[in-house]
Amino acid sequence: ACSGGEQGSASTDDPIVVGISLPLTGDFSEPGKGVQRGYQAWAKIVNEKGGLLGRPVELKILDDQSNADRVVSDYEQLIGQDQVDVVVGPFSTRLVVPAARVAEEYGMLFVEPAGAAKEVFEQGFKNLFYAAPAVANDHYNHLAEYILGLPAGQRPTTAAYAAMDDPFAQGTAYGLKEKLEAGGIRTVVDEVYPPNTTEFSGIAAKIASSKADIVVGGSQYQDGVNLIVALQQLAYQPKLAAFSTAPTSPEFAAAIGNKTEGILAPTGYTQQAPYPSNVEFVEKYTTQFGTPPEEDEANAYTTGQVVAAAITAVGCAEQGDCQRKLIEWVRGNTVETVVGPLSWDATGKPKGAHMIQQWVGGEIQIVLPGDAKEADIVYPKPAW
Amino acid sequence: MPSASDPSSTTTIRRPTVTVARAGRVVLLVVLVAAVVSFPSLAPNPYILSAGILVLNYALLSTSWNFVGGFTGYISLGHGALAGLGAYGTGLLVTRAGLPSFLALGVAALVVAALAVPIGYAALRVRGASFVIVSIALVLVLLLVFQSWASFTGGSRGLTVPRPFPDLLRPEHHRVFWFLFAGLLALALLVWWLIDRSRFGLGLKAIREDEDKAESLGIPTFAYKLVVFVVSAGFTAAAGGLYALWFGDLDPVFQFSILTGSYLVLMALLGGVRTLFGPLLGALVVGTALEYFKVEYGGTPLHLVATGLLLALVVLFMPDGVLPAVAAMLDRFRPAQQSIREVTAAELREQRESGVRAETELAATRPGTPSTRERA
Amino acid sequence: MTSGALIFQSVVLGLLLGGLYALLASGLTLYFGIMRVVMIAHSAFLILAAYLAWWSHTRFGVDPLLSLVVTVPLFFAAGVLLQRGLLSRLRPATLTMMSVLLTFAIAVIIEGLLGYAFTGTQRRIQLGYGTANLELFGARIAVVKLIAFGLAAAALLTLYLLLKRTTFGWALRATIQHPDAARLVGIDTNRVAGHGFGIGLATAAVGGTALALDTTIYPSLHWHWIGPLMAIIVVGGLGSVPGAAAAAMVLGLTQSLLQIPLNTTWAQTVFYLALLATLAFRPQGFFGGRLAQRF
Amino acid sequence: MTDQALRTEGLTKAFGGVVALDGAGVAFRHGQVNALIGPNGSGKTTFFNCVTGMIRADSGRTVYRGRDITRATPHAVAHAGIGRTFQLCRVFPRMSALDNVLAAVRPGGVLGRLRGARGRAEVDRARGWLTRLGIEHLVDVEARNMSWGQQKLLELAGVLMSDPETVLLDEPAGGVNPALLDRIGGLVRELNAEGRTFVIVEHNMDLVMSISDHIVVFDRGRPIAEGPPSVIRSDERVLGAYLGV
Amino acid sequence: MASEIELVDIQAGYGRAAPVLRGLSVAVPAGSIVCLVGPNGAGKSTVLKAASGLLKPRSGRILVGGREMTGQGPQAMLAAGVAHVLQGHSVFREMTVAENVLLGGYTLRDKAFAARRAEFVKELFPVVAQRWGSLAGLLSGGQQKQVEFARSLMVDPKVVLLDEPSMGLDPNATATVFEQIVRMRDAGTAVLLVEQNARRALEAADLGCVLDLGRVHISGPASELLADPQLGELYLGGRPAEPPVVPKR
Ligand SMILES: Nc1ncnc2c1ncn2[C@@H]1O[C@H](COP(=O)(O)OP(=O)(O)OP(=O)(O)O)[C@@H](O)[C@H]1O
Ligand SMILES: Nc1ncnc2c1ncn2[C@@H]1O[C@H](COP(=O)(O)OP(=O)(O)OP(=O)(O)O)[C@@H](O)[C@H]1O
Ligand SMILES: [Mg+2]
Ligand SMILES: [Mg+2]
Repeated sequence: ACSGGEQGSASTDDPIVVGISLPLTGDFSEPGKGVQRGYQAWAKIVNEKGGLLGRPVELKILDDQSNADRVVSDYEQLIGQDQVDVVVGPFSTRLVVPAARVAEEYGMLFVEPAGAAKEVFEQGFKNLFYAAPAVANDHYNHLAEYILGLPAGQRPTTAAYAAMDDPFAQGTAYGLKEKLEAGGIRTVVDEVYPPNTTEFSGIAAKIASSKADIVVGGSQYQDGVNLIVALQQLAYQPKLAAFSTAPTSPEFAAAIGNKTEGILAPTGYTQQAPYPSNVEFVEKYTTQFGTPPEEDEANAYTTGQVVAAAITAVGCAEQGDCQRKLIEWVRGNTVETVVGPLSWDATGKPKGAHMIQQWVGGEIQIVLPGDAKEADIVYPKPAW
Repeated sequence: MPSASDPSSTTTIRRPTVTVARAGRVVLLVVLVAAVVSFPSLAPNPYILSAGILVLNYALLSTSWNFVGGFTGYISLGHGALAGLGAYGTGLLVTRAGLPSFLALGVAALVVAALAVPIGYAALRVRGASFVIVSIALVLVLLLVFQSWASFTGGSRGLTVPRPFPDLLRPEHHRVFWFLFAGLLALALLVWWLIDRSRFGLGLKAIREDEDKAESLGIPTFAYKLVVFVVSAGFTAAAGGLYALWFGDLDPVFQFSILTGSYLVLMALLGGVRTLFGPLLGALVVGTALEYFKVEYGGTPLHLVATGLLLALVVLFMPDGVLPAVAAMLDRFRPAQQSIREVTAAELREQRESGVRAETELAATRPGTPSTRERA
Repeated sequence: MTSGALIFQSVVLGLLLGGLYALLASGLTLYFGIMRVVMIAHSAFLILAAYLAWWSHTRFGVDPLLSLVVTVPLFFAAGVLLQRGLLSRLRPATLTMMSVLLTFAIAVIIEGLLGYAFTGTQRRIQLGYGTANLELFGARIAVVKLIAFGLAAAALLTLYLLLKRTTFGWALRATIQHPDAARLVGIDTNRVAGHGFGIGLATAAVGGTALALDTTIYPSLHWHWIGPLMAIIVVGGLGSVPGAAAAAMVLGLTQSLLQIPLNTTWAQTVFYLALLATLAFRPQGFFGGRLAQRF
Repeated sequence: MTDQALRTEGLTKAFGGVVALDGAGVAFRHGQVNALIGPNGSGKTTFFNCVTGMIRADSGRTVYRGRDITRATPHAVAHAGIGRTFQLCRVFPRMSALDNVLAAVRPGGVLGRLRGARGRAEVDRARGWLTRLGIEHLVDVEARNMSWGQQKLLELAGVLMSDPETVLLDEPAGGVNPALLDRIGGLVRELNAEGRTFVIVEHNMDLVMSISDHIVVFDRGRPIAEGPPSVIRSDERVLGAYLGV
Repeated sequence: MASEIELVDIQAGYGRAAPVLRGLSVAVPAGSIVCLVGPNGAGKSTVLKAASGLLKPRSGRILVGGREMTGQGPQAMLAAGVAHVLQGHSVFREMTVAENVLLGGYTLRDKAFAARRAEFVKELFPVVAQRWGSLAGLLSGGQQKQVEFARSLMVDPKVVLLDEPSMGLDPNATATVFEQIVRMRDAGTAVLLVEQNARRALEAADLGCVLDLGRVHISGPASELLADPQLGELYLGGRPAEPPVVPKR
């Protein structure tokens, strides 16, 4: 078999082929498509500026059908058969780990947009870097700080948690739970539900009857919506309600009948972020796709930015020894991205934190941390 | 001493086509073995080799499935779960009990085989549709358990199985596993073949046709079913375990999936459940087709539609599988089968009587002769 | 610290849920009890109906209940076609087994086509009265759930009367039990079997609409329904419509109550435990379903 | 004692309200051709089903050659030496006639089960049975493609192949051509001469009267008369209950 | 006398296999019983299946009451007045005896007539009345046959095709069945009867046909066939002389 190292430095007009496997169909297809758009936007913007090292960037995207077997054989194909120059990560923690292993065994750099659960960084990967500000468990850090900082009279005393059984979603809720419990806020409901749950009235009944002061959902999109509707059907009114992912989606308000008032959510990205590359990204993305980018798109774009920075700095992009240099560079440097400057620890974990947004007056706005806020946090939350 | 209960009076007619067919089969076998042995060196890159391993894995699984499905006619959509148990068993034994990889694989296969006794004991009590439903339920319930019992199985965080050969480069690793899978497949085929030609096998087929009748003929149907289910579970679990060692990452959602189970059925059915190499052929076709659909319709869920159509076509037009369909096609060129007698009752009578006369001349009383009705 | 209110609330929710289960399981029972077909695709059709309700609502603003006027006849016709065009081609001897695979294929095809047409995005009908609720002795009942329950009850009753009180019901049962004899007494077996299947599918149309009122839907959602529904029809005694309905209510209620001490995942295992118990103690089902067995 | 092949005591079986067997106590002697006759629904088939373990009696005992087989499973009963045919004729539909007969071969022990199913000796024996029952031309025909009578004969061939010591036949004559029936009658006598015991349920009185040594008459789930053909032929109760005079 | 049903030069068979019927012709005049006898597998049931439209003949013609009915299905045949009782067991096992019997009158528009017929068959076969509400599949073999025959009596056909109606019946029921066959004949119905209880059947029949190898071997008046010693030995069983054990009612 021919191996990649032999080809030497490619000629200047040879494109740099970036191999990606994405869940374009199956359970993760919705975010998968978002990630795809982010990558596409990145390739387009890079190529408009003359490519990398003077070579155009070409994406080779395979569909892994949201299936771990497939994701592995996809990367196997990309690296072994298609001889792509670099690979970047797929979507969902479940797919990131097996994919990263293939990349590692072929010695490839592996920057990924979606493996946010802390377990990803416990596997001992030396080539993996998560291109976002923080891992799931740290998403609510600012909120925890805020709650625990409230004066004793206002501070909530009980909390209810409901999390999807998914490393990412659960990670967000449990990150907050850990900190609040340490701060003395009692957990009265702690529910974990399987990813395919659609019937939430039972969980909602438990939460409502516990009369918890705050409710925290470790959710993806659909389950978050269902849980909120089920809670509203039971006329439950908490003082604070935080859900991951769902509230930041553009369809969210309509989905729950516009009863959004006061709902909180963490986010790693906002279109309003002042970083220079973000202004360019939002503008060009919007012209390309007609709508502004969301978090998934931004994460993919960030991934592209990290890889581009490494290739430009090291001056090569092919399989073989070059990959080792790329990995070393990423480990030792900070990259300016649409989500701000990113750097990583030895396990590939980013060293940042998420912002907290809240629905205020029918619009979602950043309320935490104080230096980035667009509006003041409303607490206790008005009735929904 | 000739007696009435020993009616072997006719001579067996041996057909010349039998030997031709046998020779053909030997040639086929040699070609097959040669192809399997040379594939790793022919594969242009590790990806092709890994794709080949996936097909072998499918072939192994659907051959294992065919122990139950082919012989007894019990259609299990739950074999994916047995493979998942084998995989998790192997993984857990390596990570939690610290057993060496292949010892863990063997132990896991045995444990699953042992577990198959109570599972089979419950599931095999019901026939037909209920069994299918139970087999589906097996997958779903194991999925729930392996997902919820996170402290032991890792839950939705998955389980990472350490490599048995940490020093091998990935292409080498694939090559080793290719031969391991091929070896296990050969073993499964051998056992299937042995059962197929045995009295045990004939008993199983009788169960497939009419269970109560088989029972009344003295076939301990429940024990037979259970034994073959356990054998099937053992092979399936071994396949799952081998896969775990090769693949490395286990996730309950993918290990306990009805879709996997149904792929196995599709493969076996396509190739022909009553034939030794049916599932193997089916795995080759379906494995390739799945890959092709993915390339052709990647990015849209139409690959699902294509898979569904393939299954529907097989069920509708080739319910016995490709191999039997081909055999039937060849049969078309032979004279049509006669179920109606060629001789009238009168001629038959004559034949019989002349036969008797001839035999009496040889002074050999043969059964079939009307005996005088006298009582001791 | 389980409060009485929570238990009462759970009972109410469980009964409402059980009603929906009962309707969905009754269709499955119909196929099996009368035609010996294990219809894996039933829940896929359910999701299809839910999608149609959602689509007509978002596209034309039609209330989901109104979409029944179209989906019920449509599904009936689809059922007739399915039976006449596909299932009737299977050999009687292997009908049960092969129908599992054939309908499995249909389920996968529907899932693929739904994904193609509407993408994998989760959808939910946004109704003005989506979060409206009534109070009953301290328990809260969502209006949509009440409507769904009403639909289920009405459909079940119609089905029961149709099967027990009309000659059509007789002809349907005769057809599957001995097709040749049925033809010899003058039954148009093709037509009857087709209509039977059509009715089963029509229940999926009603069920799907009821479902769409109060949950999110996505193309692969049908897998989620298969397990509980299959368990229900076995527990209820394969082939018995009242049995399935009873089992559905009991299991729905149990599931809802079990969610109080356990979490959702473990509460779901009630279906499989009930299935196991059925196999162990009464393979013919707990609520009827007596198949003639003679040697 | 050994003289008695099959004996039942107080065998009772009720299906809902229908009492199919009502304390039936019957004894069949070893080495005889016995007949069991009675009107439709008098419990003859149910008797067979209980004896062979296919259904469980509500109460009563079954003893075969001194062994209690009341709770034995059907295959255990078969192993004890009782073979049976079914009134509703059961064959393996998608197996050839030859395989149908071969499936009845008693495998000896675990190793015997792993032996090849198509041994030369077995195949010859199987063909022999098919020949004797006049269906040798059907060896390779699948059973589902046979006429009613052919299936009936095939089933008989299968049971005889399994070489039972006692044979229970449920309406062997039903649908069988009378000319062939004469031969079957002869066959039964021959096999009986070798020491095999028969219990035959049959409505064909010509056959019953001509081949049996002992006749038991059932009515409403219990024997009402028994004896040799000559006695039964003129028994008042039999004439009333069964022969309809 | 015109034939009520006539099969002319029929070739028929199953699947792709060689034909079972090889150019067979039978005619049944109105008001007479034609009895088909022959060895197992001769093709007797196949003749009836062809006549009732269950099996489409490969060639040949079928006339009912002089009308061309070749290639028609069972529904059309029934409408033309042809009823068929299958060999073996064909009750609807998971339906009650009542439902079974009443389904026999499925095509009847006149509900009052159906009710009268139902009363009539209940009287004829006591077991039908006794077990009216129980599932037919749970009856004994002979009882099921009685239900089947009762079912066929629900309509008043022009032609009945009976495939071994006495199989498995006790002497009482056999007598009832034969009585009814004769009564139907006397009422002008054409009866095509297949029986292995050949002597008994031929005694009742007007004409007899011996079938072998899918052809009519010999046909003629039933009494002549009965008297032929060679035929007797080959097809009817060997003991014509023994007096019947079962006294006729
Ligand atoms: N599984 C069953 N469920 C309910 N009733 C049954 C069952 N089996 C038999 N019976 C009833 O028991 C009685 C005896 O039936 P059985 O079959 O033993 O009669 P039989 O003597 O064999 O009659 P035949 O001569 O008609 O074959 C019948 O009334 C029958 O309806
Ligand atoms: N479904 C079938 N498929 C193929 N061949 C069949 C089928 N049914 C019957 N045959 C064959 O056709 C021939 C005639 O069968 P048929 O049933 O007409 O015989 P029959 O005269 O009624 O015999 P019997 O007295 O045993 O009922 C037989 O040789 C049989 O093997
Ligand atoms: Mg009987
Ligand atoms: Mg016949």
